[in-house]
Amino acid sequence: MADETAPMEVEQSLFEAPPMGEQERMVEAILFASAEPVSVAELAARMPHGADPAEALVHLRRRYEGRGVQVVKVGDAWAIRTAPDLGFLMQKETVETRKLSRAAIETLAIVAYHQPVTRAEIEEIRGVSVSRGTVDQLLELEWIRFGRRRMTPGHPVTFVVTQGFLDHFGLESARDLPGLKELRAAGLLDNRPPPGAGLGEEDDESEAEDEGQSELFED
Amino acid sequence: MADETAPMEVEQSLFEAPPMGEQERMVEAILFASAEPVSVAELAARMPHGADPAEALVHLRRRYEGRGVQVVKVGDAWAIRTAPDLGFLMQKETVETRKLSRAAIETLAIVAYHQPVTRAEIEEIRGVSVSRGTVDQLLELEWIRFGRRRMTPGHPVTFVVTQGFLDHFGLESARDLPGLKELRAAGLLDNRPPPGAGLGEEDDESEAEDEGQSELFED
Amino acid sequence: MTNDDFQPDALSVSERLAAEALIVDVDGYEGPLDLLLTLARTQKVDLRKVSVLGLAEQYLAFVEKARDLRLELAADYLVMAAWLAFLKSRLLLPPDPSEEGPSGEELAAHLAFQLERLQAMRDVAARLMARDQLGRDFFVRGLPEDVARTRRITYTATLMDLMQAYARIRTKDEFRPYVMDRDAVMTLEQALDRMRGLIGYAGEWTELSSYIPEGWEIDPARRRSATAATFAATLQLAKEGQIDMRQGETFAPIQIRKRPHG
Repeated sequence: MADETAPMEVEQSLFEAPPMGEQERMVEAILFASAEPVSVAELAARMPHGADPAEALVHLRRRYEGRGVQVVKVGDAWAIRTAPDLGFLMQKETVETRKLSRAAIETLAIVAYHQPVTRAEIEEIRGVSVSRGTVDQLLELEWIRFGRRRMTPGHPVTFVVTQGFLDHFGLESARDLPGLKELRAAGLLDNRPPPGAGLGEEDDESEAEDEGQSELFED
Repeated sequence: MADETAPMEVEQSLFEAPPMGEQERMVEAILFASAEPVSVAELAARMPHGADPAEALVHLRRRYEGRGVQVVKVGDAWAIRTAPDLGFLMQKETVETRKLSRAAIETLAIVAYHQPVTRAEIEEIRGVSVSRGTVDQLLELEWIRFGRRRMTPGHPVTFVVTQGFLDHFGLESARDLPGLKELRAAGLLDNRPPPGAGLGEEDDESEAEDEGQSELFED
Repeated sequence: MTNDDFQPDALSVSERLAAEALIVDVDGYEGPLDLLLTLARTQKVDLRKVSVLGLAEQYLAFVEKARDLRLELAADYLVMAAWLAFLKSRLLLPPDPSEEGPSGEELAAHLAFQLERLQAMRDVAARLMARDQLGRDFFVRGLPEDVARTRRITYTATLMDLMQAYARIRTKDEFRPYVMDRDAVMTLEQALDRMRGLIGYAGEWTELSSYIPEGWEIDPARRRSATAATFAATLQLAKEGQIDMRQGETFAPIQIRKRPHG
């Protein structure tokens, strides 16, 4: 190594980022090679010093518009997926997924639309206790995970949806959930505590509820 | 089927192949999603009647010339592969995953729930001595690290979990791990009280543990 | 149902059948709120305009009917019945100014809100599941390219492993890891799916027992579950007017056939 003797210009050119076209090729290669979404930070870590994967992604995404595969955003990561209209060609690739129970589907939707949400809140919305196995099925599918604990008495754990959930349902972010705006406008995502305490549900969770979903989705 | 009675023109329009651009998209999606190279015959079998995958391949191949990935022939089948000059980007990918041993996962769980925790405390909780290799493995995985020394005689070192641990397990903080009572409520534990032990005792234990944790984490 | 008014005393035959179908299906409900939602739908009005008083009466009639049939209702259904009876009296009696707590109208409004919210969650859950899904409508790279140059071993564990390990240590003998015990359970949805596919072929009277799927006839637990689910499914189909059912006498085989132009 003769770094200290090298003149400044050489050092700079050593670390000069490759041209944008080249960066686009690199992002393309990395995304094609990976089945999982890749974050911009990970792209940057794998590409040469000084590269700007975010910009390369903009170009790449445009290049694949209308093609058989697409560059999609999944949370704060990126992936290449086949175009949904070509699904009919892929019967061979279809993976038979375990059919989710109605309880699991509803619980998933409640976590997605009300996140972060506690178990007690899920039960309050469904009017029934969350059965054994429903939550851990969703955890195992890696569609939900633990969020921050609620800062209310008892500090209950909360649940939020994951990047895997967004990936599975083709959502860029939880803000793109279907019908979210309408539900919010209709007040159906408010956590309205039951009037009085006559229901025997006077637990502490109701007070905490306001800070939930709105905090996450409001921009 | 009334093939023989249909006039030639009708037959043709019935089975008119999709435009070549569409066929190209189809080939692109199939090659992308297939786990193995796909032959022209297989492509034809999966595409609509009358499609010409060989021609679509010519177009697709040309489209990918000079890109980050290429359409290559493997034997008499076709596949999408990383451009050879970008192979250096893929080096990171070769990982073989193995399940963590029971001793390691238990030790890790104790660190996560009780951090900062000394080796002697881990051994007391597990009821077995903790081998050096187990701790070293967790340190090497960068799931645990050394915390502050305990201000007790002998000044033993303590262990805490790392950001890498939180990332791997999809947690925002170790505080968000469910406590014993919550594990029970989530159906991860039987509701049966331990033989010979009162239920109240159990609850005390988990509460003490919650407190311990929050006290340790609160700064 | 032909009659929008709810009159517990004067039920037509079809209403009685519908009520019985509800009753038989009691295990198919996901709790009292779900049942209330189903009842609310029979009022055939916008959920926002549902008559909570009418709903309370429907629910109480349902519980009464279950009692007549000596069906055991889970405790939460009875808790809801008691609460609805209380709500009904609050709604009917003039407000007592010395009474503390929320008014009947407030309680009714909250119940209506809960129903609307549950329905909304159901709707968006359905929209969510109707979206294009990974592995069904769009696909990941089938051949992720891992250039095998350096072989690095990483160790992995899931959150579930971690939590179970901790639970195992902290509870020693009492711990039994969670297992799916549902091999022997056929759900109503499964049976309905299957029956809907099959009834098209049932122009003639056929025995219900012949609809038990293969692999479910031998093991008694599986057979029991499949029989119950299939029977519940036929009641549902009968209610929808898709099939006719008949039974020669008590305990005789039940027979079904597709209703012509059903």
